[in-house]
Amino acid sequence: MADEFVQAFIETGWMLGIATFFSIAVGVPLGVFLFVTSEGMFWQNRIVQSIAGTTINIIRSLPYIILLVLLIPLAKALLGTSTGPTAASVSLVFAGIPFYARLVESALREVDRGVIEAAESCGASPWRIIWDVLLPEAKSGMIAGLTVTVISLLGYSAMAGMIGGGGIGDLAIRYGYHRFQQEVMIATVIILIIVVQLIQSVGDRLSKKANKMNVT
Amino acid sequence: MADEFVQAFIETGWMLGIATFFSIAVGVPLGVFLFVTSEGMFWQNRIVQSIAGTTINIIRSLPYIILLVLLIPLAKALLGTSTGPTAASVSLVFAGIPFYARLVESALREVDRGVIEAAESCGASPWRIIWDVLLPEAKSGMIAGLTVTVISLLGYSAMAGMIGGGGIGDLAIRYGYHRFQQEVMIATVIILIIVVQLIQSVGDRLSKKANKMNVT
Amino acid sequence: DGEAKGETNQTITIGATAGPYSDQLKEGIAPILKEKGIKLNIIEFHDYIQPNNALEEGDIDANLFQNRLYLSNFNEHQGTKLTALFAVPTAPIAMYSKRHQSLDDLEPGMTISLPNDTVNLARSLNMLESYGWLTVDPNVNPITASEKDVIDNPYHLKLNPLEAAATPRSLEDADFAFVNGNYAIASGLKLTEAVDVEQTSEDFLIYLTVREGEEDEPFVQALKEAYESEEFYTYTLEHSQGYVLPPYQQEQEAKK
Amino acid sequence: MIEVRQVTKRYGNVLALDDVSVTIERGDIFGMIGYSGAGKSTLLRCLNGLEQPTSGEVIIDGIDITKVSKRALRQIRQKIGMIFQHFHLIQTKTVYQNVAFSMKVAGKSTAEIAERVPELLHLVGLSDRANHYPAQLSGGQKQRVGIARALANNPDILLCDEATSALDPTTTASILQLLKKINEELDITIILITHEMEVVQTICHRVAVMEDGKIVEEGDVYHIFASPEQPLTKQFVDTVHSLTLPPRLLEERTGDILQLTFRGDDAEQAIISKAATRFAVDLNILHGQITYIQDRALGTLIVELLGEPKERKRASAWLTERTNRLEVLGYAS
Amino acid sequence: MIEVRQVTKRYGNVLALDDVSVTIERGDIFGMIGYSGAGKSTLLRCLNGLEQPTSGEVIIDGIDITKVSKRALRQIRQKIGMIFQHFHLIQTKTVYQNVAFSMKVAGKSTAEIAERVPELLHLVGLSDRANHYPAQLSGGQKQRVGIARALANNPDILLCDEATSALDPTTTASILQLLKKINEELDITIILITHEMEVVQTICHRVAVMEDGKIVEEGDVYHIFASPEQPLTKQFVDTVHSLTLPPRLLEERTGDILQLTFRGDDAEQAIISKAATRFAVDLNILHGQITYIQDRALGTLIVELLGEPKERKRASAWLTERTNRLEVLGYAS
Ligand SMILES: Nc1ncnc2c1ncn2[C@@H]1O[C@H](COP(=O)(O)OP(=O)(O)OP(=O)(O)O)[C@@H](O)[C@H]1O
Ligand SMILES: Nc1ncnc2c1ncn2[C@@H]1O[C@H](COP(=O)(O)OP(=O)(O)OP(=O)(O)O)[C@@H](O)[C@H]1O
Ligand SMILES: [Mg+2]
Ligand SMILES: [Mg+2]
Repeated sequence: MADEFVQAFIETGWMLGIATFFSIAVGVPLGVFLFVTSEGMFWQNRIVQSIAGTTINIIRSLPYIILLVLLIPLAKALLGTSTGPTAASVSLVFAGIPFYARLVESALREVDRGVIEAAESCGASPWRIIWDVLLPEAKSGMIAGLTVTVISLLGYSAMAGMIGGGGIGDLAIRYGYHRFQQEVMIATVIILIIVVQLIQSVGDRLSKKANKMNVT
Repeated sequence: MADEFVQAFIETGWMLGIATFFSIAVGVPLGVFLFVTSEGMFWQNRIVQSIAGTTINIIRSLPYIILLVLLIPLAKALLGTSTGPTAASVSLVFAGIPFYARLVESALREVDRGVIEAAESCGASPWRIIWDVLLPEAKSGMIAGLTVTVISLLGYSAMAGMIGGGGIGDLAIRYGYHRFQQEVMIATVIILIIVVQLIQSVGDRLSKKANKMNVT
Repeated sequence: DGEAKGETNQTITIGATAGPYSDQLKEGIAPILKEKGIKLNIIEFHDYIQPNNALEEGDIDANLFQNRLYLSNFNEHQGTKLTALFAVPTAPIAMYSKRHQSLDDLEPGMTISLPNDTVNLARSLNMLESYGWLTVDPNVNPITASEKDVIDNPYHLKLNPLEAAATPRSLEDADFAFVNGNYAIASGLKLTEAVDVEQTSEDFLIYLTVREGEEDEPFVQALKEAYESEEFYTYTLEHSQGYVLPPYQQEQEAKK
Repeated sequence: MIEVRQVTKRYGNVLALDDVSVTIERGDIFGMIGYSGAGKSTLLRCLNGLEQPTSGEVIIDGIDITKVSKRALRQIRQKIGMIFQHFHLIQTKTVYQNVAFSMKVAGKSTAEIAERVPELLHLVGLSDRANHYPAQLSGGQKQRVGIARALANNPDILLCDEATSALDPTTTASILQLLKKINEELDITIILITHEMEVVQTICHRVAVMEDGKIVEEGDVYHIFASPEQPLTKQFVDTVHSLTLPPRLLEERTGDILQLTFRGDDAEQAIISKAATRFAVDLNILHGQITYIQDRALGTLIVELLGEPKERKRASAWLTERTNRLEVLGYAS
Repeated sequence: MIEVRQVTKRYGNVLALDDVSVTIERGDIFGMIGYSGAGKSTLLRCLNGLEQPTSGEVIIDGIDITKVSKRALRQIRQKIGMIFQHFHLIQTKTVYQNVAFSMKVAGKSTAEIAERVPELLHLVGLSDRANHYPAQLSGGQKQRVGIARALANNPDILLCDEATSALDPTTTASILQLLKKINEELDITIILITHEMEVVQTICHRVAVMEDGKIVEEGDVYHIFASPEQPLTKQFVDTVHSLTLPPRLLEERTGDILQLTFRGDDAEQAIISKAATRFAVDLNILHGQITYIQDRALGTLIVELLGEPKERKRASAWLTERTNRLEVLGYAS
């Protein structure tokens, strides 16, 4: 059983790692895009904005189980296999990106307009403003959002068992739920709690560090 | 079949309604609590804060399916039944509260310290500051967070079918997925998309209205 | 698809649902194959569709979770070409109750939990119909019948389809609950305490399934030999009490 | 009475307040001036407990507010109004609601609030903006909301952190007038940080000069303006009494250049004209300034003394006797 | 050259700018004064396109910036520095990085940045704060970072929205000196909103007075100070040349009270002493102020004229001829 825990742990780490990576790599640009095309911002564009928003909403509207199933062909096409943790991470990626993009968007909304204007008044290009003003200023909120995202993805990853994804959550479901083995359930839940505590406290620390409003 | 859609729609509405209600009713105070007991705030208390934070993390660390199962006894105790949409909403409530509490907490972190200080300098009591400063100032961010929460809960509610919760997502899974009725799948997905679009646009509008930084 | 199968037949990848069938593979079959130098790689699914898709796609070599009726229905709808090879020891579905001792306790308005997956829901409805408690539309495929297809419910029974693993958990709540054998055993219910046990027909036995055309592959033979072995029979007697035995094991039983 | 005793405040390795002690009497208008970064805001924030000193005591009416319970501190704060350097208005409340907020805090009834808020807004000239949000206001308008808010509860003590720095001169004058009035009529103690020496001159009774976290000079305003001791104080006073002659003038002049400083009643004497009649000299006023601080004149004149050397000398001596200070900036060439 | 042509800006039902036209020449230091809420910040923000006018044109060096492409506008903005009323520093960047940011925007190399930023920080007296974050700075320190940032790219035009309002008099003076210097040496056009008339007086060449979204008076600073036409302008000028005598003085006086205004070279004449020698009168200077605006003297004196009625009359007449303006505030009782 210890072996299985180790393996499950590795599988979870793998799935979360991939999903987190893409959530950041795609979710951040998408969130920025949603923000900078919104009303009053430099790339204001109602049509493009609502297309992006709607696409996100469409993906967001699919319950994770359905998303998992719908994306099997994609996983197959991309990876050559439709089962296993890597295949499961395809759907986690798709769940994570729009979720995180929305949180990035809200974090950006909290950036002081005056600071953006100050950058504009220097003649800064939109890219420069995004890179040097929006992202740093929203970083603290974005990290807090990432914490929420990763923990949610951890929860979703438990369902990856539907397509043989494995992982800690799956272990809990297979043994604790399907086999009524309370001890496994408890053990996995304890592991999950520790992992979540870890994610949360690392997230809190980084978020606080990124916030320069209350430095001393 | 139309009947079933109507019923599923009502079930979803019912589950989401209950879950949203409690997410706000408990999640907001909890988020506020997390914030005001954090470092530098008026009820700063490291121990109490970390107990609350850990409790939230524990609930957050349970994958929704496990939460659903674990809470069956509670549903039974509270409602006298462990199946059906109302019973399913018990776990949605438990999923929604800590999720939303975290988002409320991040929204509160964006409130300008200076404004809180100004209220403190008037001699305002913590309650007064919470009620008249923190909540209004963070309202816009909190609404954006609620939008994310409700859409996530909608996704979770699809799994409520596990304990006979019903709802649109369950319809999609049972008929569209298990019984290969593509039309049902498509129809439910379209309904879900519309519902999500609606939630998002109402959320966006309210959030924007609550933000008085860019009024004209 | 040769890769998954393993060119040297050293590894067999097999998909199974979490529970008795993956357990019997892991604990009963894998050790036997290991002696022959074959590694059995078990992937656990908790779903009834993905294992077939994975098999069709070549991600796995075989799967073990379904009966023949379900498979033919699946092949028909999904256009897959999968074939059922041989049955394995199968846990029968049964009706349990914490409140009632016999079928005679029937009263109008009682609630009954049933597994919500296609096959087991149909099986449960089938049993209810056999008690004369309700009537299912004769025009629907008996293998995909759902609670919506009940055309006559004279006792106004409340049918409550739940996720299969949730049915034993609903016993506190419902008057009767249909519980799949595997979940009954896992959750500590005894088949002998059931109000009624399904007279499992051959159609409802769980079959080892492979892709069409691979019936004679060496790995299939290896699996078949393992299942038919004496060792596995002993395992079955020890670990799978109350299971419905497949024909080859019934022979072994007869021999004893 | 406010007594600050040996207060020190440290931020990391920045010593914002360095052993500051100062006493402010009830009914005083107390000015605080000093370089940017000297610690003025920090000291002010210690006075209502927004900043907890690293060490030292802040005693208000006999109570050390660094030690009292939070509840007691809140009670005390309700009687201390504060105007912030950066306004700190509640963004999601209208002008009206922002002002009403501090009254609600003090437990005022809705009726009272409905009566007083329009009055306050009228006082600061924002009656027509009652329903605007802070984001819709100009800088000065925001500051005036802050002023109205601070005055709402008729505080005993008013802390002003550059309360008029965003206001035009006319509005500033009227706000100062208002402060002076409430100080006189209601005996409110006002502590006022400012960068404008005119503000100090116009309404302060006493003034403290801060530098590097320390109070380097403190005293009666007239005294500080008339005889600043510290170089920093001199600098600041000079900014209002700056009598730098354009170099061109000094070059072109043919007579002696004298700088005369008058204090108090000297200023009201006809010294210039008397000197002109008494001696055979002409006195040409090149530059000068006479101001009244707390109703007492304080003046500086730069005059050119024209005439025969002998007469000039006599006049000079005569003037030296009769003025507070006479400095020769240049002799006739 | 900057030309604002019939610019109107409307926020909802607030008319922030009402058909404003004004021309600012290259190399000018142009002051803008006016009540709080008059529209000064809005007008300034129109000059670099931060605010899009509801109607009208803003032409900078021949280009109407309300019409150009975003890219072109960015190019133009790199040559326009702006100091904000509320600083608007990037909270997550240090002082150094905030200043470096605007140089990076203009495509300056790292080496150039590493050389110039410390130079700029030294100029504004913040060398020791290079690695502090804005939240660690006092109000005036933040403002100085804003100033350094605006100057970083050697702009052609510098827009200052109350750039010195949070600064102490000494720092203000040194910043003004700095502005004057860069204006003279580099021919930078500076547009400057201020509430401090001394600032206008010290460095501006021209000044515009705004009221209710309109420019009500505009002209050469000396001219505006010497002969303000609009009541608002008079008010503002009076705040620096305010010669209100304490009532006590007026009551106690026995002679005529005259207010004399000198302009230009009058001020340099020995009028007071000449009058005293020429007529049998004594002239007692009660109040007065002489300032030099753009090296020309502008003075006001309130004198008490003592002597026989007849002599007083003659002296009065003589003085009237020789001064710019003579006003009798009170006759001998
Ligand atoms: N976003 C807005 N919505 C509504 N009104 C606004 C907005 N921004 C500015 N105003 C109004 O426009 C007018 C001009 O504002 P502006 O900021 O230009 O004034 P100002 O002359 O700079 O004043 P101050 O000296 O107080 O800074 C003010 O009456 C202000 O209330
Ligand atoms: N949170 C902080 N962390 C580090 N240093 C700080 C912090 N707050 C203030 N300081 C420093 O403390 C000193 C005093 O600041 P304070 O705000 O009291 O100055 P001030 O006299 O009000 O200046 P100003 O006139 O510019 O407003 C400054 O040098 C400032 O940089
Ligand atoms: Mg300060
Ligand atoms: Mg302004």
